[in-house]
Amino acid sequence: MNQFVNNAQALRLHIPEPQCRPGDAPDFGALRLPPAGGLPRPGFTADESTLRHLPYALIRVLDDDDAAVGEWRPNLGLERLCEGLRAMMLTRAFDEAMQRAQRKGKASFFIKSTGEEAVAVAQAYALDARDMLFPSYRQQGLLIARGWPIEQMMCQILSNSGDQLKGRQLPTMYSAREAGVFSLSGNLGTQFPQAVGWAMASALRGDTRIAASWVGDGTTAEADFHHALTFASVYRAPVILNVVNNQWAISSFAGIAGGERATFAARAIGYGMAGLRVDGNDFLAVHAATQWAAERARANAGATLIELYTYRAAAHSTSDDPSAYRPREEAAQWPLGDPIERLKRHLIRCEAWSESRQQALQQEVDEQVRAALRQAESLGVIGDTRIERDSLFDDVYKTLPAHLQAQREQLRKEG
Amino acid sequence: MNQFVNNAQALRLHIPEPQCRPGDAPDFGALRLPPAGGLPRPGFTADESTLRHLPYALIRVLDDDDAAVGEWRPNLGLERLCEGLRAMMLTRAFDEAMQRAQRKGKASFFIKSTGEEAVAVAQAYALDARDMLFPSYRQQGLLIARGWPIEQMMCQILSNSGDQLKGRQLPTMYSAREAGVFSLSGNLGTQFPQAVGWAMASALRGDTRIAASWVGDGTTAEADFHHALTFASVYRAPVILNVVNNQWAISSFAGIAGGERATFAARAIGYGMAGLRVDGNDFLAVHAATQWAAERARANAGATLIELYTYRAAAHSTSDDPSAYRPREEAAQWPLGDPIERLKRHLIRCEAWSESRQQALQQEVDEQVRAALRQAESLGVIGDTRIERDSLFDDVYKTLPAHLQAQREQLRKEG
Amino acid sequence: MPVMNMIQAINSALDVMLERDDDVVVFGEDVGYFGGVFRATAGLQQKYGRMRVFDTPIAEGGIVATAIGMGAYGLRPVTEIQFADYIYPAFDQLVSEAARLRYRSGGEFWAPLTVRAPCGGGIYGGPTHSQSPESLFTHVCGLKTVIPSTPYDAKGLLIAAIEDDDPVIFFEPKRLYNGPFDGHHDRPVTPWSKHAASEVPDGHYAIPLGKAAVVRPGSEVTVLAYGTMVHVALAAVHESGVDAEVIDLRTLMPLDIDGIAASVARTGRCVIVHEATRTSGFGAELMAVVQERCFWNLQAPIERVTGWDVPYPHALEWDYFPGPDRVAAALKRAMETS
Amino acid sequence: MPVMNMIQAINSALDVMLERDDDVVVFGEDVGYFGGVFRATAGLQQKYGRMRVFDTPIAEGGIVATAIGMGAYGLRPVTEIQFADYIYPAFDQLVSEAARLRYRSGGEFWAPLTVRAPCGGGIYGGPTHSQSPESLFTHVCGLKTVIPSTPYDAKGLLIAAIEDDDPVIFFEPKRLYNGPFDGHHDRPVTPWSKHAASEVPDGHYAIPLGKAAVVRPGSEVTVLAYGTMVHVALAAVHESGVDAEVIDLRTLMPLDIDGIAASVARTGRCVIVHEATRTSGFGAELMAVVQERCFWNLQAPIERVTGWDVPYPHALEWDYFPGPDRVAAALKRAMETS
Ligand SMILES: Cc1ncc(C[n+]2csc(CCOP(=O)(O)OP(=O)(O)O)c2C)c(N)n1
Ligand SMILES: Cc1ncc(C[n+]2csc(CCOP(=O)(O)OP(=O)(O)O)c2C)c(N)n1
Ligand SMILES: [Mg+2]
Ligand SMILES: [Mg+2]
Repeated sequence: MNQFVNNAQALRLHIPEPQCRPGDAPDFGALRLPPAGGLPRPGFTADESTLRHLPYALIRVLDDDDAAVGEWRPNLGLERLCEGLRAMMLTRAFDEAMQRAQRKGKASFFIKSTGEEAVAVAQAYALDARDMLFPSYRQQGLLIARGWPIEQMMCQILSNSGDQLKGRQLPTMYSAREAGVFSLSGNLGTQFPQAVGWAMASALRGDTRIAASWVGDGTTAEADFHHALTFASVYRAPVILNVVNNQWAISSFAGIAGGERATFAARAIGYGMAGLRVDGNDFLAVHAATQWAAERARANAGATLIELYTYRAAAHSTSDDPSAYRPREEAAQWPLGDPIERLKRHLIRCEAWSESRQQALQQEVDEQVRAALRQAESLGVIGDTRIERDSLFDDVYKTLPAHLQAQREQLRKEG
Repeated sequence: MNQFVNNAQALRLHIPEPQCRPGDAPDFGALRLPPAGGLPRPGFTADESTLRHLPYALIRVLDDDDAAVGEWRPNLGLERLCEGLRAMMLTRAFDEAMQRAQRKGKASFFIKSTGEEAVAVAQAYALDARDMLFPSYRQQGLLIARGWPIEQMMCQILSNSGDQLKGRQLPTMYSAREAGVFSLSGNLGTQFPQAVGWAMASALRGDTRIAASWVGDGTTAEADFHHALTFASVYRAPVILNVVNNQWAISSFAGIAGGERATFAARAIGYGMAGLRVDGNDFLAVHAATQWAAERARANAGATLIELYTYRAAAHSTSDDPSAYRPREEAAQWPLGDPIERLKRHLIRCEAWSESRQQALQQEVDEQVRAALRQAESLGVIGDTRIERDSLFDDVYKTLPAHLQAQREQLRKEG
Repeated sequence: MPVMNMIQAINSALDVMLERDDDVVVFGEDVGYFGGVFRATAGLQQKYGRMRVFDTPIAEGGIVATAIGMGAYGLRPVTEIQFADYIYPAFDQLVSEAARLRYRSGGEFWAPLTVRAPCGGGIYGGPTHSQSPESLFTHVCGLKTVIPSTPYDAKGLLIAAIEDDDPVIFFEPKRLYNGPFDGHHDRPVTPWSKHAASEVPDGHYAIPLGKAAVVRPGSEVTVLAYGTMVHVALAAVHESGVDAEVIDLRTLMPLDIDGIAASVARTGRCVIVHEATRTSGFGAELMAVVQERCFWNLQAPIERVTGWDVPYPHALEWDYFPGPDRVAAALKRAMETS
Repeated sequence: MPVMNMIQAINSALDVMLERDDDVVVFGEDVGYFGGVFRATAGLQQKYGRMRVFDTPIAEGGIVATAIGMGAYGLRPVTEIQFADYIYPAFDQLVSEAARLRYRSGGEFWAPLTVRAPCGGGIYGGPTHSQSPESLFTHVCGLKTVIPSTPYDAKGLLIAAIEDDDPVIFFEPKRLYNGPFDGHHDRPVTPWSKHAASEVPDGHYAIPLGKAAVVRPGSEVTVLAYGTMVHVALAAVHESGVDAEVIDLRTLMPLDIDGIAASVARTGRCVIVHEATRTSGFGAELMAVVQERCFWNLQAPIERVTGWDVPYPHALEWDYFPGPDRVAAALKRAMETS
């Protein structure tokens, strides 16, 4: 019935492999980085069919001379930029301190966001304080930029009696309803479609608040990513869906998630959704892209997928040693630099900042972190958490059912 | 810290709604159908970046005068086209007969493919007989085109003692290893990433066989769709992933699956995969698109997503009555016509066919179906299936474990 | 009092809640314009509009995930999974997210959602339209699991589920939609109108989650059942002439342990019936609870009558189904030994 | 004989099978170049190449689905789910597809895959790195479920699982990777090298699925345990001075019912121990089976010692964990009553 293909060539499976492994010299030569400022900024209600080039472009505002250039340059006062610099530095100081605390055995685990501080801080700045955030574990900068007390975050990490989550969650899995930050999950990606649901509810109600959520490059492969984009597209939900492409997912490079064949922003196209790709280490560009997406959402023009192109400069977590799978020097050679350094240089260029103010600020945030940590540690650390044992049974349900009452009794008796 | 947006407009949720509902006159005026023949056919190894317009185009070969035109015109002999016509007509006759059998209580359930016969038959013809197929429940034409005995399919549908699946599956959930057709699942979409896994295995082995799979427009929303595209893209698996966009998913129109905002073929773009959109009622166009994708896969140039643009002319299944949610006359007015009619007219135009041969063929396939059904019914029908009760316990595991032996004993005893 | 079948009672519960509480939204595959493949949401979109009752993409995981987000916003989502067999794509969102949200956030957020799903077989649905996966959900702390057996209970329990601030999985035995099916598939169908529990008030009422109902008092043996099997058990009891106490559990989690234990303590014998496959089915937990609480009262081994440990087979579904004869055999065994 | 910890034993099983059988492929998140976050696949990609051992996208559902497809082709895939807590996104593919493929296709196709997943707590992993979801899988007919407790068993059972033509879920108690943890978290860690079962042959051997092991013979009470809890139970028995028979189930499905029943028939008492939450945990099925088979032998209620019905809490994990004291209390209760 059917013909048989003769002399067909043998099939081959392609297994993606990063360019450099430990022992190799880092090489970002293949990265094609467009210059800053060249990309036009469409109106935020522009039809999706006119936006399909954006996922292949890269929104950049800070040029090689640290000047802010082009149509995407956000309308941000220098004072606000200085605040942003401070929030990023506080985030980094916080990360350093908590990593040290973990090494000393005071916390079981920690995750740094080093090199990615602009993502969280500039995005928080571009959103309204009442907008709802559904982050992953690497956007602690959102909480810090929103002014959530770092002591509170530290108590969560130390899992102590000051932790309003009662020591239940793995360190870094914050929850801060008051700050408009949803409870983090240890399961990758699950919060992405939840954010869409929240935004759908806000729109159902004729509210004005939008939602934003974050996943990593690796997490885009999860089902939740697809569900989020589908529902956001179908119902035109007022949500910003962010993919933080920091090049790595633990030991897997972005190619294992599909990054070899397309950008992550390009996923938007198939859902008829706006997709932006932005230099994630450029505070101004991140702010600009986020603001554009927020305006689009607020105008009922639909969701935007933003790929934040950055680099995970630190280990995946305190359980990880990246020198086992990538060249040690790769982080330092990331062509898009360090977000704090770049914003600092821009501010200095604008004569709104100086190296000495930078040093003073560094001392200030370090001291703030030290003081907060002292405070937090006084409420307990892992292994000596001072959390009421009975609390184990609370909050499984709104009220304690009979079988859990019985189990609580048993624990009290048997220890 | 953050500004509050003032005077923001109230958000609105968008709930997609089809243009016409029962009582409305069908209206396909908004459909923009490009003329046949105008679309260039790229080389099958063309780089994905040169193919991104294709998901927004529509591959059409048969023009309004039933002539085959343009670069996508496949190299198919007239004899083979006549065979294709026969396979489509046999499929339709089979569907009619089995629907009648169901109405008479001989089967518990049935699903027709009316109007979509070109999808299955032309795609089967464009593939090698050894390629592996992972269909959904609406591609019975694949089995018929591959020459799988319709008696065998009928026994499955009647759930009788001739069913090699031992009456276990819902009607239409065929399995035909010998014909290279994978066991169908009642769960939508699950077979899509399985097909990718099969193709990955074939490539791992340096085999020459490729895989193909089918889902409906509605099913694209399932996680499995995303997993299939992700894995196919990452490993460049030799697979053809087909979306049969027949406009409806039971009572939901394609807009509820995302079809309002983009074509389903456009999903390919975000995965860096080739995406084709084809007139699913044009036998020649379907064949051409499938052949292009098969050549691409065989050349190790990666997977292709094909959207087959068609219309579900019948009810979703024997459990469904579409007049409850769409105008009764919609099917008849589908602007892309009927695949059997169109191929017949083309063959007549080519002087390879005639109305009288058509009538004779109709009688022939009807008689073939009647004879097969008589044969199949002699082996039992639902309610009187003549299947060994003991067989209930076989094939849960390769060998019967002790607890199932005990349960079999109990059934024998207690009835 | 209006007479309703189970579908009408469920529709009425949704209607009442959509009317009373602006936070209630109803969505799922085909539930909008069409009103659901089993017609449970018929007329509701027409009455409350597309913003309250709407169709979704075919993505059970996405349905539950967005419902969780809506719940976090402050709505009270009621979602339909078209068949319980298709709840697995939503399993992660239910187990890892909905069930644990209140706990992990120290009470800051919760997921007040109701997930309706038709379950059970006996309609020639084959392996993928017949399953009873309730036991899986009872193992997941943070979830509640409900299965009604009559129109009256279905409405009252569904209203309670919707009003509950914890996530509730609400299984609807689809074989009971149109009548109190007693397992005799070869006999004419009895409609609900002949059954007392088809008298269903039009307005609002709630049946508390966690309370079982004694549907037939008796002294010789306690039969624990839920959903379709309540009616099968009643038929078996009737036919075997045993003076059994039949308890309809109604809610599996939280379970009415005290009610169960009190009955078994009295009767000294216990037969458990469910349609789901046996191994690690909810019957196992019931057996465990009964023997923990009533060990010294038991005069015979606890029996369980269940579906076999095989996928629900299409043609042989009545050989899979634990019908009245199998229940009667178990009752007999329980009564013989002492 | 080489001395191995459990990770090395698992690595050795994979090595042996990759060497012996070209159809074996190993894949999952971070398992390729890096060798897995627990190092179970360390060195294997380097030895067998990227076509045999490779990284996957972070999509547990996609991993299992492609494994099913590869199995249908004729390969024998061995996949890793990084933590058992992340197996739920693959639940549908496991339950609806892998488990039922052979049945629904009348034996035409099957899914000879092995899904490895580290399970259990005690490493401060919090609610999402500590779960023991084994009970869920034992309810799914068509799947086999295995949990080893020593390096020797881990290797032999993993080889048997890979060679098995049915889908096998292979849970690895991560707290046992480096030593036979007995539940005394405040005492120094014992390494595997001090334990006899760390002597693991280099080559091929298989331990049949479905056979339990008596790890301590005894006459007064039967203790049923698996995974980490085998060592906790042994410690509790040792400390309480009861002459208990401790049975390591090793395979939960198929279950060695005869072995269990023979022991309980002899001892007349039974204590069941698992780390998973209690309600509908596998202890419920064990209780059911024991009371079905040994009702007339039982001299005291069967006890179960389990995790509480709460998510695994981070800071309070040792209050959740059913340690030796709780097991000892149950042993005492079982011995007191008669
Ligand atoms: C469902 C699920 N699967 C696997 C994991 C284990 N895991 C934790 S983080 C991680 C990598 C995530 O990478 P990416 O999404 O790129 O985020 P990044 O860590 O780079 O910010 C993995 C695999 C998990 N937490 N949840
Ligand atoms: C996982 C799952 N969810 C829901 C269903 C119920 N269902 C069966 S067919 C169908 C509609 C599918 O529509 P589409 O994918 O467009 O395919 P078509 O029927 O149009 O060929 C639905 C919702 C199912 N079978 N499986
Ligand atoms: Mg990453
Ligand atoms: Mg369709």
